[in-house]
Amino acid sequence: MEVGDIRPYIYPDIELDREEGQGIEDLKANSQPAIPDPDKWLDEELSQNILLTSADALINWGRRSSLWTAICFPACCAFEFIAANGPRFDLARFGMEILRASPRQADLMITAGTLTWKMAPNVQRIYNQMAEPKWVIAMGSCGISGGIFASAPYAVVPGYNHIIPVDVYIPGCPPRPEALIYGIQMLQKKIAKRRNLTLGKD
Amino acid sequence: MALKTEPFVLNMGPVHPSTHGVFRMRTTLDGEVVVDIEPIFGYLHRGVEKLAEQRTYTGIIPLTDRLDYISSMNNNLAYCLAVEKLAGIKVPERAEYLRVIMAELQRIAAFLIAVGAFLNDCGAFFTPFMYMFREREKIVDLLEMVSGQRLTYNYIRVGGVSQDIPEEFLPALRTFVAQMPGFIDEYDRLLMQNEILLARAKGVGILTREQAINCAASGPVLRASGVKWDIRQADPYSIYDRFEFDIPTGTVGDCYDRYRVRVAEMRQSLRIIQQAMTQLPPGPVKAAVPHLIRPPVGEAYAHLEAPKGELGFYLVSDNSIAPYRCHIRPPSLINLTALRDMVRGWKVADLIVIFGSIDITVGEIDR
Amino acid sequence: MIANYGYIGLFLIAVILFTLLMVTIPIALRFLRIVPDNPNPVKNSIFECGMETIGKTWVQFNFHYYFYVLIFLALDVLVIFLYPWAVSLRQLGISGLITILILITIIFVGYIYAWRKKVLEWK
Amino acid sequence: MMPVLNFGIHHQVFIPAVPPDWPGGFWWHWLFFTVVIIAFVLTMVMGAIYIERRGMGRMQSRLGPNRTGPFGLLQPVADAIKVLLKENIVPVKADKLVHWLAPVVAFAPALMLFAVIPFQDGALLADLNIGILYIVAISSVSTVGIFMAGWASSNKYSLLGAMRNVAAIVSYEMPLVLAIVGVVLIAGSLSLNRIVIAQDIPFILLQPLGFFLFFAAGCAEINRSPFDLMEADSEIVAGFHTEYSGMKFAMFYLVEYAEAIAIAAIITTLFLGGWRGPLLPPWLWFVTKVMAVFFTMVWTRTTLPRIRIDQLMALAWKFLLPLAVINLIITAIQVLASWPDTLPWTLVMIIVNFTILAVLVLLWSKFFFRLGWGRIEV
Amino acid sequence: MGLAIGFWISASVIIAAALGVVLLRNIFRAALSLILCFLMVAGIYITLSADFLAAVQILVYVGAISVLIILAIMMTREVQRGNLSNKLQLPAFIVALLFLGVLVLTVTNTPWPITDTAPVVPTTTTIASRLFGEGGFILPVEIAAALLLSAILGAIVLAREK
Amino acid sequence: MLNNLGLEHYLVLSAILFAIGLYGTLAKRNAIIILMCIELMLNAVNITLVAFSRYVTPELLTGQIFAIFVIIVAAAEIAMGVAIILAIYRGIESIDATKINLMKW
Amino acid sequence: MKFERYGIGIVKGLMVTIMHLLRHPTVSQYPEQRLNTSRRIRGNEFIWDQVKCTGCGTCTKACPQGAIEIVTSTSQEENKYTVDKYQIDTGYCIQCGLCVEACPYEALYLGYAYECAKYQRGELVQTKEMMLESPLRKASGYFSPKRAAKLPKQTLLLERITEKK
Ligand code: SF4
Ligand code: SF4
Ligand code: SF4
Repeated sequence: MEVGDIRPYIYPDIELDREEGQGIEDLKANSQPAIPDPDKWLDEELSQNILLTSADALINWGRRSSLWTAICFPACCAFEFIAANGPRFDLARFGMEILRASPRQADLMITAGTLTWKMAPNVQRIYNQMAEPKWVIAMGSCGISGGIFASAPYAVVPGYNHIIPVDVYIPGCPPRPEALIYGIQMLQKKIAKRRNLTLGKD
Repeated sequence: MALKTEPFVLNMGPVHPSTHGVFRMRTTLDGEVVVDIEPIFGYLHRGVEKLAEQRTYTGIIPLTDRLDYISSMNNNLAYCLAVEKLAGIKVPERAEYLRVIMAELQRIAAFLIAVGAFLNDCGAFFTPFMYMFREREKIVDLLEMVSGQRLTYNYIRVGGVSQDIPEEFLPALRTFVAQMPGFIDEYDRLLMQNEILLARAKGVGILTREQAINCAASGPVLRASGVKWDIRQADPYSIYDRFEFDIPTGTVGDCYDRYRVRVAEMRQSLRIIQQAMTQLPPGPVKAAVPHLIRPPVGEAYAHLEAPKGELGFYLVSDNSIAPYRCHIRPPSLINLTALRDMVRGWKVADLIVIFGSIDITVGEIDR
Repeated sequence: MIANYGYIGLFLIAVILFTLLMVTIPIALRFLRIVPDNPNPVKNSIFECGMETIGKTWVQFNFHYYFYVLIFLALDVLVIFLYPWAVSLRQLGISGLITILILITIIFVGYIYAWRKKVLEWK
Repeated sequence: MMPVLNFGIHHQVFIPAVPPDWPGGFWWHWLFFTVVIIAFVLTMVMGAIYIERRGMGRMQSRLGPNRTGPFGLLQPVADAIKVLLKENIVPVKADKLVHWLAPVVAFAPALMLFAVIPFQDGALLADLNIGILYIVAISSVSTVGIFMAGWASSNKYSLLGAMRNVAAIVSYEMPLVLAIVGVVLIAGSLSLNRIVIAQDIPFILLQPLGFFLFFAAGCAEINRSPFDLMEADSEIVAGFHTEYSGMKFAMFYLVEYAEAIAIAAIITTLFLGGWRGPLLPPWLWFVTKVMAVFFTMVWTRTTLPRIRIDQLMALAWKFLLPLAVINLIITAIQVLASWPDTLPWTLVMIIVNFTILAVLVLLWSKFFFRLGWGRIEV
Repeated sequence: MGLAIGFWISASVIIAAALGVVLLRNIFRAALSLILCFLMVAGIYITLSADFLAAVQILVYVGAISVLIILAIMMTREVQRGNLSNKLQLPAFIVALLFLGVLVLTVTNTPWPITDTAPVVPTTTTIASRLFGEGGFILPVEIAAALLLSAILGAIVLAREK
Repeated sequence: MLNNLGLEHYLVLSAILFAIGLYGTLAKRNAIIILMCIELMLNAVNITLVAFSRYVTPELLTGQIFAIFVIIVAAAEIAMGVAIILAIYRGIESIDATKINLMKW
Repeated sequence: MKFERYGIGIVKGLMVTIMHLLRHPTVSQYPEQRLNTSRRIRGNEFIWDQVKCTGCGTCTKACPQGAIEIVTSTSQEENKYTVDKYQIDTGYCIQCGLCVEACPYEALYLGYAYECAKYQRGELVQTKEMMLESPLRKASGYFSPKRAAKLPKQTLLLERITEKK
């Protein structure tokens, strides 16, 4: 088809860009302290050693055996994630090969890569749009602390835990696929401890 | 058609399965047809050039690893070439050969990913990608053997390479070089003549010779348009003038040509590795370089043929331990400038394919 | 014969009940707090690659589809005749074949016209 | 047959092809088959998901799920539990009622298709004497469900996916329907059970072209690769169910596989001789054939790239449809010549038909329609 | 009995859905309501033992016509504006009501020549022989096809770019 | 009442359907809704035809064959109708029946 | 008449995939079958030799990240530094190995382990006590050929596919 000059359709969006920029600035101002790790309860649980009901066990089994991953692959760590999905390490063995492009259908966000402030609102938005229950694995030093780029604080978020709560931290730059699988197994252990039937309690 | 449909704006990315990271395209669509796109950068701007000004010359090498993270070795090499030019360091013979071997291995790995991701964008349900990843794992194994990391090698250093290769490296490399052509043939059988792939890629996203030259494209994108331009031969750096290899070129400049050129280059890289392996001399692998390099005041530009095109490092020194300015010429960014002309008037599906065929890495674009 | 349709009708009701049941189980479980339910404005907004949507979401569509549906409509009507014809072709014999050939020809004139006028092409 | 519920009209002398009363009276028959069909579809879908993930894994030189339960057999169960207990999100901007109803409307037709498919001689819910027409009609309803989903989400990706789906279904309905007519011509009946009974040799041999057309068009109708445009991951995120989560998403997932199983079952019934086969019990033959057909779909999905929307339409309109009509006419002539009577003639006709298939496909791709360039050339 | 139940269910759904078509504010929902109405008319056909016709009803109305209507809705961007009435609302209502009254009166007061003969099943072969057989409707069939052809050609000419 | 399903039932149903369609055709402004209402009326006619076929001439099926022709006409009508709507829409960017005024167009 | 583009390509591709179905998969099942990593692996933890370290601080200076925190005090009698605090934030470190290369006394090694995922961000910081070498915490052979020679040979995918299980 003949495409004429249709610039006008796009460029009124300067306003839009300005709005986005404002959103980024706001987020930056609001998220300086890190979100505390959300698993204080885990220690209590572990120390009290409460036996889970069988229904809980079943639910947890289902949830931990089919963790579908949301797409959030900003940078280099993504390739180790793909390698883990790939033919040599094969995350599919744990039923995890399904990548859902839509966060509505995903359970786990593996933050494979550097998070910049420009990207932060999007990642936060995607995290917010994921249906619960949802988990986050911070992969790589960039995900944990900003890693090699942490000393460029004007651009890089010093760790995903400033934006979204993180369940498991996997150090490495990038972590080996085995390390990632180990982290995922830690997450599975954590899920297995979860209590779901909270009727009666809060 | 005559009925005026109102184009609507759709965000592709930053979190989209096939934008190769966090690239965002604000596309204007008319139904399925792409009317216009506006690439939006900066979702991975990590301030590499700025960071480089705060680090020592050695400390920058890890940063270059993370620029185009699927061809780290080439980035390391380009940077080291620039520093060596700046400081006038002579590299030992054996190190040069090792550098060539590593760079070519990395090139194969990068092309494997490029081709795999391209085929994946065409909709081949991960299969070619998986096969190519399998072969990439083998290369990664080799590179891990010498450097200890799987992705960010930090291996090539100013004045040579960081360590000599272990003794089991060469036999493994030999096996690899012997096996690899068989696998490349297998990929060819898998999809090269597939009717659907031909329909999807042939004649799609044509970048003519003139256009390609005008927008300073380089690498396979340029060569697919029929320009025989490869810095390894046009301006031989390191020891590339000692090897014999061809420069595969395309004719039309469409997505299919870019795909074919990449596959053909893998074979050429294997040829280079073969030659380098047999000629590999003994000797030291690193020149005597002071721990903190202080190059004389001046500037230097070194470029090489990275998998994606011409990768250049421009360094300005003020005789301190950190560069005064470090500028990077990323091939992906320059190649990407052709995108808008290539996709307008095509369908959404073609947009993805064309985008995949350019083969970008966002880390390099945004830096 | 009618009994068969009785089966079908009842089956339809059963299937719809089953489906509704499947869709409503999570709602029931939500009261047991097994299924979480924490809506927030961002979660309930629209997903578009992590960005806010630009412009209207119910967009107007291009019109090429219309021609396909048009020809589909004509051919669909052809099917009304084809099936009874196919079942009893053996009884109808040659004359039936000729009738249907004429029919197909007539409809296909439209089809070929569309092909020639390039409305089957999607530019 | 015990007429518990008399439908007020005396039964005509039409003899049903099969004893519809083998599990007992009307209500028992209905109950039995309702339960059997729903259970069958659900288990087959689970099996299909398992086969797809394992098979695809192995074809990609991976393993596929093998941790959850023995050999990973419980993987679909785990998925089901998880998805069932996932939060349900309805976007504020969405049309809520339609958003809720869409999975129901999409799922019901997929299940309804199985009502007329014989699992064994006479073992079917209702032996309609317009069986095939019923299938064709019902399968066109599921478009509505998918379109509802796409529209109600008020998401551009969903809408794009839904429009693609409508376009694809509309285009491929015709080759599909015309390919069936060939079978009907030979069998002389619309009842699926009759058609199976008529298959002394599987119709794939008598109707190779019809089989080819039906397989391609069927794959396109249910959006299996290489025609899986409407949920093309790499293009439009997740297509029409981008905004669906939890159980409602699971319904669409189910529909996708249930329809694949349905198409496989229809192919089995129409072309592969349905439940007929030596040695094994008929229902086992049926299940085996269905799974074999499904495996072929997985196989093609693993290998082939995705086709583009205009190429998809062009393939339907300019390649499959004319061939379907030609096939129809040729079959009609052959039937009028009443050939498939004696064995040697049948053999001759099989060879003739395969030759026709090869010649037609070659000729057509040579002169009229070429799928092989970026833009379709005609 | 079963027939009667079927009839009453279908009839009530038909009327509700038809009312939905005219009353629902959202055009897309009105179209969905129309589809429901079509489906239920197929049910009515089945109670009249016209099984072939029921299948055709679903095939053509639900499969094709409703798709066309939905496409028309999608292409004209009038969804937002809703399903409005014009100024003639009240007169139209009165006319429709009067018409309904007259029809119902006529229908109930006319002695219809009802036969007790059982309906023909299966209908497909009978329809085939009536349509294509000796003394059948061959000519009307061809004319119908020609009508359809002219409709297609006209539609293409109308809708195509000038 | 449940058991005596007669011709009248069908005819009354069809009359109601027709009346609803008629009301919609007269009172609605959106041309697409008007088309939909016309379809409703055609369906009402079809019900009548099939009902007569069932109760008056059950062995000939003439009514059913007529119904088939009505369906064909309906298909042709909707095809043309949508084409006209699109053509009008192209001209005046609206499909409001009250605004369609051909003399000014 | 050339028979390309009549489905031949598709059939070839289909053959490739079906042959893979019969081929042995290349998967190593991680938790049970572990790959031997490279002898020079730069693992995600550090091994620090309390005896050899003189507290010179070269590693800190070499680290491009500044991930190493070292606090020393001079003890008069032995005329050397004692290391009071030596900690590395492994969540911040990028495993570049430059510190190991720089250490003039071979007192710092990268670990051989990579399974270092933690539930808490704070646990990622490795202190002096945690970095000591033990049989469970082996050091990798990065920049130390002596240690490398003792480590197991790397498993190569290259060889596994040829030997076949
Ligand atoms: S942690 Fe390292 S490998 Fe991972 S994204 Fe950051 S820089 Fe890249
Ligand atoms: S490995 Fe690199 S980043 Fe980590 S402490 Fe050593 S020098 Fe610093
Ligand atoms: S460089 Fe070595 S000796 Fe010096 S402080 Fe660091 S670890 Fe200790």
